[in-house]
Amino acid sequence: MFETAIQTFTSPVVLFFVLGLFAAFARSDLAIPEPIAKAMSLYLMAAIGLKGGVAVSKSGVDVTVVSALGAGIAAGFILPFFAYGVLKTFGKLDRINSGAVAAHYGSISVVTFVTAVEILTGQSREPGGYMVAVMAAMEAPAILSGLLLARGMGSKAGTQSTGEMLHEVFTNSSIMLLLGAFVIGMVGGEVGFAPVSPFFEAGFKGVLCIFLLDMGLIAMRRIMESRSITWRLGAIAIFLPIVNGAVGTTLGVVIGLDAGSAAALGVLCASASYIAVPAAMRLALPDADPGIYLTMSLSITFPFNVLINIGLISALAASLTGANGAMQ
Amino acid sequence: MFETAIQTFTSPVVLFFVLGLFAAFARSDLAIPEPIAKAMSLYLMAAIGLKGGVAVSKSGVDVTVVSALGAGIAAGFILPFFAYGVLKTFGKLDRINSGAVAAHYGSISVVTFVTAVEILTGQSREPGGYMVAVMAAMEAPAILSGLLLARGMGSKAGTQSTGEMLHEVFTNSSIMLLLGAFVIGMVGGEVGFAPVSPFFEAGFKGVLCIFLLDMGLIAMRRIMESRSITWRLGAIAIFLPIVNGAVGTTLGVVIGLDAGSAAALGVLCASASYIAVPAAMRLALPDADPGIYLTMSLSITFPFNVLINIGLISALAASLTGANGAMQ
Amino acid sequence: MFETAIQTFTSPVVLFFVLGLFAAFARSDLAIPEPIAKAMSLYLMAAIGLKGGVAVSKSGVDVTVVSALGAGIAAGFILPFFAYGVLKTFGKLDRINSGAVAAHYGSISVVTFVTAVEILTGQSREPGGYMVAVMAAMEAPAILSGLLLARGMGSKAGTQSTGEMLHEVFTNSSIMLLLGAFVIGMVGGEVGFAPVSPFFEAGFKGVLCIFLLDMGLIAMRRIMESRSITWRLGAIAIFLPIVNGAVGTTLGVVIGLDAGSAAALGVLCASASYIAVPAAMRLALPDADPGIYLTMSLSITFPFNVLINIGLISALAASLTGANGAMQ
Amino acid sequence: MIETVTRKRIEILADKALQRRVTDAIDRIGITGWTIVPVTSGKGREGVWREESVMGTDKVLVLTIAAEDKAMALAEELAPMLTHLGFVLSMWDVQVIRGERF
Amino acid sequence: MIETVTRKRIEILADKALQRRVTDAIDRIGITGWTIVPVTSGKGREGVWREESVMGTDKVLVLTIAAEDKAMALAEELAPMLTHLGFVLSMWDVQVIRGERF
Amino acid sequence: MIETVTRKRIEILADKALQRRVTDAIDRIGITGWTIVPVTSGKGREGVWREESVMGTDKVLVLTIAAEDKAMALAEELAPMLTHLGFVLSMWDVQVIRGERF
Ligand SMILES: Nc1ncnc2c1ncn2[C@@H]1O[C@H](COP(=O)(O)O)[C@@H](O)[C@H]1O
Ligand SMILES: Nc1ncnc2c1ncn2[C@@H]1O[C@H](COP(=O)(O)O)[C@@H](O)[C@H]1O
Ligand SMILES: Nc1ncnc2c1ncn2[C@@H]1O[C@H](COP(=O)(O)O)[C@@H](O)[C@H]1O
Ligand code: NA
Ligand code: NA
Ligand code: NA
Repeated sequence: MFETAIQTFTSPVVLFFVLGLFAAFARSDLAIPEPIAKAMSLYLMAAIGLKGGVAVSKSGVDVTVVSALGAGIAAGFILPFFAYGVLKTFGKLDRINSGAVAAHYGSISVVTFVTAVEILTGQSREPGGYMVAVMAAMEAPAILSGLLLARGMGSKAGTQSTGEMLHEVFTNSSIMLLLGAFVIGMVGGEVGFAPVSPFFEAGFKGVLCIFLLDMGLIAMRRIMESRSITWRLGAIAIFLPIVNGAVGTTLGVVIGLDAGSAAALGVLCASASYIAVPAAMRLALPDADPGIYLTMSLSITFPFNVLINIGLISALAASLTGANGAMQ
Repeated sequence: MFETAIQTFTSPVVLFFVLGLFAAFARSDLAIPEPIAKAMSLYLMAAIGLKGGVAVSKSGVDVTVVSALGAGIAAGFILPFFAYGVLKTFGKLDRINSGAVAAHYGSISVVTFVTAVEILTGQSREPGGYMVAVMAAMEAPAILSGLLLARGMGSKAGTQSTGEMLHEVFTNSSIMLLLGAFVIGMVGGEVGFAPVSPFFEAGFKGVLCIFLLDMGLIAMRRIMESRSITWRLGAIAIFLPIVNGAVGTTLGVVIGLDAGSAAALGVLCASASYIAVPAAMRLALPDADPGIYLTMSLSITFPFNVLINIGLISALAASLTGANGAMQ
Repeated sequence: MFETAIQTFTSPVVLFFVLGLFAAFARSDLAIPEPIAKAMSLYLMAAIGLKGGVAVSKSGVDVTVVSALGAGIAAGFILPFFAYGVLKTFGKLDRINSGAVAAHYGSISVVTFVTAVEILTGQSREPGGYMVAVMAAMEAPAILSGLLLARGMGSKAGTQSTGEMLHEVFTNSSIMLLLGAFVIGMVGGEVGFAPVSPFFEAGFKGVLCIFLLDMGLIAMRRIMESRSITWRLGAIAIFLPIVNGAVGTTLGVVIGLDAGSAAALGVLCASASYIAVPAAMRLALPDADPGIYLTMSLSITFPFNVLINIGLISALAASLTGANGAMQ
Repeated sequence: MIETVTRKRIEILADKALQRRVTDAIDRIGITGWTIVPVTSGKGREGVWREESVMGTDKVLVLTIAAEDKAMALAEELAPMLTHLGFVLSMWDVQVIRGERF
Repeated sequence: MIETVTRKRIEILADKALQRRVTDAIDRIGITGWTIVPVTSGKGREGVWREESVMGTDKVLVLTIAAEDKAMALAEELAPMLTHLGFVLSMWDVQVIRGERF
Repeated sequence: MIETVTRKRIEILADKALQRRVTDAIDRIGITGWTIVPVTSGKGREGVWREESVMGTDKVLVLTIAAEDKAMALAEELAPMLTHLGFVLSMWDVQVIRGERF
């Protein structure tokens, strides 16, 4: 545990995130230009998609992969119902906002996943390459559950048809790019990937540093200006990742994943989307308050996951699989 | 032929282009931020210029280089006259638009050239480094021919003087950067290039992937919204690259270029500009309709060249030079 | 001297700067998109900070480092007083503008420093890694001296309190990022740096090329449109870097630095800020004219330093330390 | 002297994600065109927002010029969204040249 | 027909570095909100400027809608800065829907 | 109370490549300044356009404030371009402070 924490806090990726939090807290005017932030998020999607596709083209699709995919998709559909209950009762949110927030927590955060892969790899527990496919498969289901919950049975006039909604979910820019790059990686394989690997692989961690710097800035600024976050919602934004992370990790171990991959599944369940799902919600649930769902997922859950929860999940996965602690 | 097609369609560069076409067709909101797209085009110009300059600094300037330059420049001046005739008669365009479109087809597309170099290199037919110089030399002549054709003999009052026009052509940002980087590459040579090669060389193909993703998005969106393209113009946008490509390749073989370089000359003749020439036309022929020239060159000719015509030209060059098919 | 000049003018970094100057002079429309220019400046700050931090984590802090830091900070505080005198008397500027300009010349230009390191390394006189720490330490002191000079004793109502001012200086985005990355480099050390080095180290010189291209464009456009620069101010913008450079180099030799590090200290003293200090001045001295301070530092002093003065300073350092000429 | 006619200029601040709802309304009413002006941040009753394209919090200003009757029809059409989605609409009289175009 | 009320629309061109001085003044006077529109270059008595974010020469357009009395109070408050710091202010009457909001 | 004077505010939507034709006209007529506001997309009789800086399809909004006579002279000067090059011009009265500046 302690070594893990040390490792987490000497990783430049995490340190740049902390620098971002600090700079915003100190009211520095440091800011990454908007188009650069957007481009970095597209780059990270394309790179992770490619990498996952190449990995699957090498490993092929076996029973482990299929069961991991099944577990991920099931979790994506089911976890929002639990989250919705907690948000509506303990969190005192209305139906629409509860559904919107639940969708975020059921879906996944690509950057949290990527950071976890960094950290797990540093602990010699690199997750299987197919976990990227699991991640991609987990983006959308929670959006559907969340919308179902938010809209209830009798969906109002003026809202979108289910067809429109599905169209928007699957043409969402980050999902499109992640899946597209995944397919390109699978088609091109390692040979096709080689010439583009200096760009997509060698540069990856550096871009991640700067992206996390920006996320740190935005997360801290957002919480400092937030008006909509009660202590109840703050508590839920810590509670859900702990519970979902434990559930996901256990599920991973039960279906027979190795410690690294089970931890990755745990991190996927624990993470809350702040790129793909907010974009979908702006369209599908424009009445939901971004001041709630973005602040919870980006400003509270994301830092909690990066700084603390990934370490906890990794330790849990290790103890459940009987692997000894970090850095064996 | 068949192997070539397979190779083309497993190259990540081409696959990202196809992803762009597909995403736009599916009405995804995927988009590369404007400043990033512009920066990538500048990067590609600088990188290709540098590379060409370094290549010429190594190889020196011999008879082959001079005759390739001569052939390219001559083609740049002459091809627009042929294109103009076709556009005016079969295409039913007026004088101004015919001249503007003719300038695009006489000039070259840097990205088509670069993609062709990728594909040809994959077929063990890497074109000579001096072909970059030929490309640079072919950017401007067609602009002059096109303007001459568009303006006819009695140029109207209020239009620019020839001096202004030449100034605008040669200070055009892409021409300036391409030529400037070429000179820097020649002056610095391989020794000067070494320290910047990780940036300009290792990253090149990855940037090209993302740039082509964007071009795919823009090309498809443009044609889906186009109002000015008749079937006649569509046919011309396929016909011209076939004819010009065959002419250019044959010309290359006649003046004694190797198969790869002859194919590269063919691709240069076949390609239609969509960066430098449109910029020049906005200034010099503001009455011409970008809805015609951009849609033809970017949305029809460019995909046709990348997906099909480069393969055809390569096969033609191989058969004309007596080299056997792909991948000997 | 002559070889040094040759070397300077075959470095791609310098050649891209010259290309920028030339393109702007030829009234080309070449321009780097704003968000890209800003991102490159942030990248350069982060990269140089990281590198410096890693260097200090390796070398540790010894007497040389401490005395170099002391000398740099002292120079930063004192040089503005000399500059202020020259600007007020010979330059005929008012108090506010004299103070503002003096702050720029007392502080440092990161890009000039980085270019000097490139050139010095090419002459086998690489400065010590701790000089980055000296550079970081020299950013702020001159701002304080300059404000003191500009505001005189009786600071007017409506201006900021000293507390606000210090806050703004230390939360200034470039100072924050440079220092933050420095700390991250020190904490992470070489092991932490390794995974991000392809991004921050391999890409560095290429980014520097494009950034200098942009600075060349901006510097030349600015001077061509300038209305506020008299011949007196132009002369001062050449005179100050010569004097400050000589003073700094001598100081470096006196406190026992090697030739490269002494030259680096000279370059720091000679260089004038055009990123951090202008940003601070817009806030702290909004009445000062950016048309004066930016044109002097960016359009005159910066090209003079890059193209000529770095060579002079390097030669001075060599002769003072008894090292023979370039490229021993 | 050149002849000018009076038209209404309408500017609507809307979420970028919902921009199409506004422009579709403009098209539906038969106004000839619209232009999008970027905006980068703002403050209202619901606090501060900033353009954060990664998270999709961006807004835009949709500007359109139309004859008075169409302008009023547009305002009528958009009114529910104004209250509902936090859009801001303002309009005023402007002089234009070539009034037949608008 | 939908009801509109008349408000003042005020636009202030200011240095980005000093944007907060303007928005703080808006907040102080009790106007409900403001929106920032980017600008990229311009020319005035002091010559040409261009957005150069590296050097911090950027400007912005601050736009705010308010009742007449608050608008005049804002103009009064900003007047010294206009002369002093080269800001440009213009204002005019606009019709808005849901006037209670402004 | 602070004194304001009435001036014309003119906004011209033009191709970025041809921006200089507009600003040169402004300078020629002796108006003291102008400011460029970016725009990102639009729709008119000739269909949709989008800012695509690689291909140079960008447009800009040129805004300038001037006394009525100069404003009319500018409109007169630009009228041919409006028809010819598809520019859009609108103008209206605004109140400004420090009217001697415009
Ligand atoms: N009085 C105002 N003047 C200008 N812009 C406003 C005003 N009120 C609101 N806005 C803009 O509209 C957005 C949404 O407003 P609100 O729904 O009140 O939070 C704000 O963030 C501002 O960008
Ligand atoms: N008459 C005008 N119309 C529009 N913008 C102006 C005008 N005068 C000045 N500006 C803007 O205000 C800035 C500062 O003006 P100045 O202080 O006169 O240099 C200029 O660079 C322009 O962007
Ligand atoms: N009625 C309008 N309101 C606002 N902008 C317009 C209007 N009509 C045209 N425009 C703008 O002017 C551009 C050129 O118009 P057009 O020449 O009609 O295609 C359009 O793409 C829009 O950006
Ligand atoms: Na989750
Ligand atoms: Na061609
Ligand atoms: Na200095």
